[in-house]
Amino acid sequence: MAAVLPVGSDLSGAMNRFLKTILEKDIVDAVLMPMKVPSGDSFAWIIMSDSSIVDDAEAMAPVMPVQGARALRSLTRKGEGSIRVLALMRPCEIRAAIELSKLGQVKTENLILAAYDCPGAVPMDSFVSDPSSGEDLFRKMLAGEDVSAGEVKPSCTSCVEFSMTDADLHFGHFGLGGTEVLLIPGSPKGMEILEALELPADRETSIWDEAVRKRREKQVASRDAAFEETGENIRGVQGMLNVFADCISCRNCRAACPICYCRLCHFESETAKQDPNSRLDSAVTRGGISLPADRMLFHTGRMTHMSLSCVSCGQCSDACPADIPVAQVFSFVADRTQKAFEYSAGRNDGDPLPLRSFMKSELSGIHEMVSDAEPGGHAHE
Amino acid sequence: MSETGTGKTEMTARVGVYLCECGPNIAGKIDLDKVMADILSESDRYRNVELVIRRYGFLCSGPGKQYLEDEIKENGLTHLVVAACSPRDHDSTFMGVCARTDLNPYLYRIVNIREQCSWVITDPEEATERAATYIRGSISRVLRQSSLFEKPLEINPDAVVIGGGAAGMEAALALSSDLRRVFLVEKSASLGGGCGITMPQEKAVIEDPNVDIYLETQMSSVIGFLGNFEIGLKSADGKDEEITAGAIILAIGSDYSDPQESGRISFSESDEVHILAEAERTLEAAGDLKLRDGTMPETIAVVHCVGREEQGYCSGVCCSSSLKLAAAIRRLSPETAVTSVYRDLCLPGADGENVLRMARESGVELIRTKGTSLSGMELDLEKMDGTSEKRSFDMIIPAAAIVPAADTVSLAEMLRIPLDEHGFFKEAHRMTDPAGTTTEGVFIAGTAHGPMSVMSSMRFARACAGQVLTRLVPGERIVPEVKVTEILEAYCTGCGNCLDVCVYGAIYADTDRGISVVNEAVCRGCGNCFASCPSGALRTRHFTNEQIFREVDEALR
Amino acid sequence: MTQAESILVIGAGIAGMKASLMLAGPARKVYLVERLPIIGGKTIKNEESFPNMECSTCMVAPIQQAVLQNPHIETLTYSAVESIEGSAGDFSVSVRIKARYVSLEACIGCGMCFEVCPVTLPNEWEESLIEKKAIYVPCSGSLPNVPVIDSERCLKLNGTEECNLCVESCAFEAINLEDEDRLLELKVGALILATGSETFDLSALPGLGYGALPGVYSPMEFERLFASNGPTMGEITLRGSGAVPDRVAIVHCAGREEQGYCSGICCMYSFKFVRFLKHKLPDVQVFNIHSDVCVPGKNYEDFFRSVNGGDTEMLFTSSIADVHVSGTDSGLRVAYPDGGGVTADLEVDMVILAAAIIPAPLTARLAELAGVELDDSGFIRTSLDGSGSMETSRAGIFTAGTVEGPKDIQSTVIQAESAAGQVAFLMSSMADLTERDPSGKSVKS
Amino acid sequence: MNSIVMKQDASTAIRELLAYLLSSSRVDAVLTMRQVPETGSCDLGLITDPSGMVEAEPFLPVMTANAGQALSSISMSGKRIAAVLKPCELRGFTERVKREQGSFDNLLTISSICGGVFPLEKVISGDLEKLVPRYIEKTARAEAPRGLRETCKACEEFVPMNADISVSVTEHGSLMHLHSDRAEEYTEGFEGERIEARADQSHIDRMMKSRSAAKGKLFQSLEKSSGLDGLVDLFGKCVGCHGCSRVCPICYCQHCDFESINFDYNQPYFQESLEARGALRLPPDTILFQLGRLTHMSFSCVGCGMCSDVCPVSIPVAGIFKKTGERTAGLFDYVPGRDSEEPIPVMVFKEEELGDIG
Repeated sequence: MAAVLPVGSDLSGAMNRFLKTILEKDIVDAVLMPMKVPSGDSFAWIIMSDSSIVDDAEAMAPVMPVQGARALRSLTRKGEGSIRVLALMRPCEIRAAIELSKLGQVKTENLILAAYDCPGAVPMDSFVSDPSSGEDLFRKMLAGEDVSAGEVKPSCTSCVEFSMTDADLHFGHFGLGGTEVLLIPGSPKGMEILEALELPADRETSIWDEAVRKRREKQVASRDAAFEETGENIRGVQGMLNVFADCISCRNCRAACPICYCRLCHFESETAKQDPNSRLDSAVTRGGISLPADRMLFHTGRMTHMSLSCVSCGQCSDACPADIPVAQVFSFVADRTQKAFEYSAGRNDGDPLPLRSFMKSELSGIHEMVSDAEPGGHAHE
Repeated sequence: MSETGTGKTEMTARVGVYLCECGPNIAGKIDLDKVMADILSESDRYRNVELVIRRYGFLCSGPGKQYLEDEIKENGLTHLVVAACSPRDHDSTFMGVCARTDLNPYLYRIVNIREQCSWVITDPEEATERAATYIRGSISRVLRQSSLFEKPLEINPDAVVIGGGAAGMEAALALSSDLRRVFLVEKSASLGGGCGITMPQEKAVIEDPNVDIYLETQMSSVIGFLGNFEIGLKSADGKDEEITAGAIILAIGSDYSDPQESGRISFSESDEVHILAEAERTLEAAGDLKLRDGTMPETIAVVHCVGREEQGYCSGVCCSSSLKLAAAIRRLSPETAVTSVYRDLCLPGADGENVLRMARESGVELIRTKGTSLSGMELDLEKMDGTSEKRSFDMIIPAAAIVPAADTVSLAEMLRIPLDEHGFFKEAHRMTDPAGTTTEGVFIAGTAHGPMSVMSSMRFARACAGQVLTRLVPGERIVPEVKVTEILEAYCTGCGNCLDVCVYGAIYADTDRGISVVNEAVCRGCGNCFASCPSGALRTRHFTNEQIFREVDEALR
Repeated sequence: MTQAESILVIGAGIAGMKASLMLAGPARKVYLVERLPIIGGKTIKNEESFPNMECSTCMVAPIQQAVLQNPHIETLTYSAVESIEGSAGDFSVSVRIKARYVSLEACIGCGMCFEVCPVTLPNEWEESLIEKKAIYVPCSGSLPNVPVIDSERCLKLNGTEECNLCVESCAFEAINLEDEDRLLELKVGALILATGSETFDLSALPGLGYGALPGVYSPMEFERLFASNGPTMGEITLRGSGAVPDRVAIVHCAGREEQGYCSGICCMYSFKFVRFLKHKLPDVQVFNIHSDVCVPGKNYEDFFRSVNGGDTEMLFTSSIADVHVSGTDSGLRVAYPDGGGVTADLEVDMVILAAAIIPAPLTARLAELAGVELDDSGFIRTSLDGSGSMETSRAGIFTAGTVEGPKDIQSTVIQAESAAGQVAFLMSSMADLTERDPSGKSVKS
Repeated sequence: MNSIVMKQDASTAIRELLAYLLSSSRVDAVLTMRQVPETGSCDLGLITDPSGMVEAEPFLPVMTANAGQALSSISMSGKRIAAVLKPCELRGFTERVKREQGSFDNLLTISSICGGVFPLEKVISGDLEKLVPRYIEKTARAEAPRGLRETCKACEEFVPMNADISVSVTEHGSLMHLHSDRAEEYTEGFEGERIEARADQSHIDRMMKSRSAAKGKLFQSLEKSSGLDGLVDLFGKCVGCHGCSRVCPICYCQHCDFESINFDYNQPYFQESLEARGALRLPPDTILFQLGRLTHMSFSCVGCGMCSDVCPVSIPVAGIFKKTGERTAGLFDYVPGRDSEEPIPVMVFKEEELGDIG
């Protein structure tokens, strides 16, 4: 069941007003929302405690320059989270934040994670080059009109987690013709907000559910097609080498990724740096090497470290100066690794991180090996 | 120090490389002169390094050690590589030599060109070439090693004993002295523990001035390491107290299995079925075993090995206590017929034989069976000759198996020590260190370690006391492990990966600074955390990646 | 009363070594006296020890190395205690260090002198399954790895002829045939007796055929047969014929009736033998003829069950004392009364007798020297006050290990640690008497 | 100046020189741009086998990574290397040598009068085949082809400084000028007509005229966004990915201070900022990072343009850093990478600079 938020002229404005009232009523100390930058061709995450500033913010930004979870990470990583903050973000940003909470990078005690039905985002480079047509495109997407897939961020065309997640509060507006927004509480925190605003959670959500179901079907179909194509492209070692051939090792993909929280990446630490002598020795043995070196080691290595927590938000492709479909490759692999561990990134159901926990059944293979050789046992041939 | 163009001084390293002939063991197979020439020919590979390379007969002998010491001093060596035998044999010997000079013992490295080279490679050329590769690898590695210094720590010699049973009291008496205080913590309201009979030590423990007894008290928290534990105690009436001690001895005893747990034993509340420990207590208190209606039972059966199948082990003590009880009943009321039903008689040692003889002499009927089942008051006996017989008795006394005490799990978690496959505390090593655990400074005594007799419990208690008496000597300081892991604050993001994999509980989270921190006194340098860190934020001293990879690079050249 | 700050430990088996390592320190010196030329005791004779089935030498070698390299432990091998006088805190002990004829410093254990020595004699350490020379080390991997010369059998030392072959063969002038015994007078505060035990002399049981029938083995003989550094490099082949056995019977409780107690560990080492046999000879058939199975404690039943599955047939006999072994033209026959008392017999190629553990022959002499009481079975008596104390009947003299009674390695180590603790307590309380802290309060640093 | 006449075009001639250096084992490895024929993707190759020369494109107008940055650790290996470097890459490398990140000891530097490079997106979009022929034709006539990187159009330091060998390509032909003894020694056996000749000064002057004009226009366009508002206007949309610092040849720190724990704040800090200003940007300090980087390295900026190429929000970083860099370096009349012995201005002080302080 859900409460109802009437929409006046436009959806985003209604949500703005809703957040402003929450701030004015001191239900939270601050809200975190996107706001257009002075040059007008991008957005930034702004945390506001002064409610008057909320008017300049925009609840739903057409573009995702910084992944929301990265903003939350910088806010709560260090020390106890004492400020009560409501963050309104896209579903993939909320899921990334939940994933980071399992890694000690986001502390959610005093955070209220709010999400809204996400129609997708405009790619960064096309928005920066022409902001106004970017905003028109986003308005069409919000209204549910069909737009050509090429204009939308590639990852958003195959996104199946575009609606209700494990957020505390969800703004559902699909299928409601832009006249009203459903406020769906996802946790006690969400309920507290509706109660504080005396908004009765009495509206059933069947129309909205149906719209979401139909849209998911369409998205699943386009995702499977995208996976099919990506699977073909990266087949075999040569496939991967071709896809990443233009990579210049600028590491923007790691910097943009919300899950990559390491301050010093393993592939830049002394562990992965080769001594100049041995670097040259490998050049001699292979007749020649490409510089900067270890390009594929970085990508495959990063994949092994974060694939199980990948929320397919598409930021890595957005940030790549060489237009490499990094996000398509990483979400293709993440889909399989997460299925292998029966784990889906961004869920709040107490699922521990797969690589930091083990199930007895997983040890079956190892158990036989261990029990044959007694502990400390010695096979004497 | 050599001056470089831009006025910067750069340290020139002087690495001493000493090859031990070890009689025929090394020199017999490896052409040491070729190895020395081989290494000298490539010395330009190392920037700012001067190599001093020599061979010698027996570096481990008295004169050999003196020769090394003089060489270090005369050549002003900054690093030392000794190519000889296995570190297991003489690593500490050569570290001792360094300690006698001002060369830090951790700027030295031993290369095993005997067990891993001359003894196992048949072809001399290959052995020579392999030895040169090993030595070059070690030179690259030793150049990247840094000095480490032992940091002796003051210790608190006092000890905490958890559990006031036979083992706990024995440990307390063995340890307490004017130089060492003992805190005896007992969960129940009285000492004596589970073995049901008043122990002679009880009076001695109560009167001992150096033993503080805490009744109805449990351990609520513990942090620290051997010599420096901070222990939180919580008493039944909610009072909290913090004490400090140098060692913790777990003597929490054990429980008995529920006889009905095994499928073949079933009886109701009203049946005259009392487990062995209960019967022992009533016999000692009342002097005899009466039925509920006050009359004397005519026939009693004592059933051994109840629960052995389910628990997966023979508790080893029920046979002797069962037969002692049977013989005692016979002595106290000769007209009562007592039958002992057993599968195997486990009565090791001379006193085991005495118990058997006493039982037979007092007329206890002994029946060996392949299996015995009980329903109500009737036993169904499968005899060894294949026949089976049903007999009912006025009273039945099953000897239940000894199982881990209830709060074993919570204590194990608090002290971060593992449990064995039966649920008892897991000993450090079944044979060479049965009283110790993986957490240094925590010991196990009595049936908390596993089923054992009262005498073995007391022996275990004295063994724990022995470890404390010889390792925590008042006034002496202990030297914790030096080759520990350090977390680089600049790089750590506090994600807690290393926290999860640390077996010794040596890492804690500093939420204020949002990083994880290693308690270097507890860390044993196993390197688990180092392997689990996704970024380069951890480094295990003396085993840094830089050192290992440079050695590997040399080997792969 | 003068206060000696050092300790004497007699016997360098696992008990003696553990106690020495715990007690040795800057403030306290330990003298470790060992009858044999090498340290390690009985444990290193087994290839693997139950229940871990861990390689014994790999388990014990670090302990041996620690003892040999510890600056505060003076290890006196090939030596014997001759007299013990005095009382707790002030014993004076005389120790005879027998002439080894080979210098412990110079010799590097290269073994060149073994080949040239003309005299061969049975090697008792290897249960005489193999021979050794007059100049010998008991086994390969001996620590210290320095040989000793048997003065009775060496032609030069027993005056038969002027043989000098070993001296000439030694490139390190380590052999000195003029070496003599040395007598050492020690002042020690306490003693620990850890001289171990012996297995039952099976020749005293003619019914079981040991000695008469070559296919009947004592447990130590079988241990050495399986040992990779043993006489047959670990191959299980029958004495004389050298054939590989197809059917093996292990007879339990050999000597239990005569000794009057169950030794508690024979069942376990018998099941270990089953593991050894099945490991080397996968298709061998093994039979355990037993009465009671004594596998007490949390670690042992799993071990018994892992063997009892298919690896061996457990044959119960109602009276273990009436088992009889006799020779046949094709091998051996074992006759035993089964569960119902009817005599059954079993044709096998090899019989291993699980002999009881008895006091070592020298234990009685040592007890007399040390003035300590023995129990009825001939082991050293402890726990006189009913506590777990390892003190003997004489104050200041403690004991540990199988010299105090049959037991497994875990209990041996526990007793060593208890004894070491009591010695440390005694020595510190002794020091207390002389320099009592004025305030009487415990000194807390 | 002793020079060698190049019979064929410059790329082929230099490819032969590099092959010669390898086969005569004068050097152990060569560093040059490469293009993989099948995929058309270019990268920087460290080649040790002469047969690898077939893919070498020494003067490809592309910079996937600043060769000075890539070369630095290799140059410390003690092995002899020959490297084809654009003038800004050579100057970048020189600045790194001053920071102990490289060494000239075993290095032969081959540079050329540089016609500039195309931005990365042009390389990725695959129009190189079209652009390169016109590029060669125009640069030979000292004219500037269209579509170059902003900082290349405005680059006045296109003549190599202190290279061992510099190549000049003009209408009259291409020459290989040998500036150092090492150049003479390494090219000893290499056949080719030796003449006494300098680079055609008129060609250089004509390029300088068009480059100065372009620079004036570039700085003029950046002038209007100056002052604090201009700063926020320019760097407002920075997302803090620090890509620009990672590809910059001058930024050599193993761990940038702006990524370290010093710029991690706990909640009290955020609380104070919110109370003071009512709102705060997250992640914080993205603009502070730009200012910090400017102070740390702008006086050494060689204007290679890599930073603009990788900026995901297309901020004209290179132009801003080149303009600011020239002003700060100008205070000390210092030209970054001009001379490897010239100390970095902020690392030394001259007596008279302390005048007003004293």
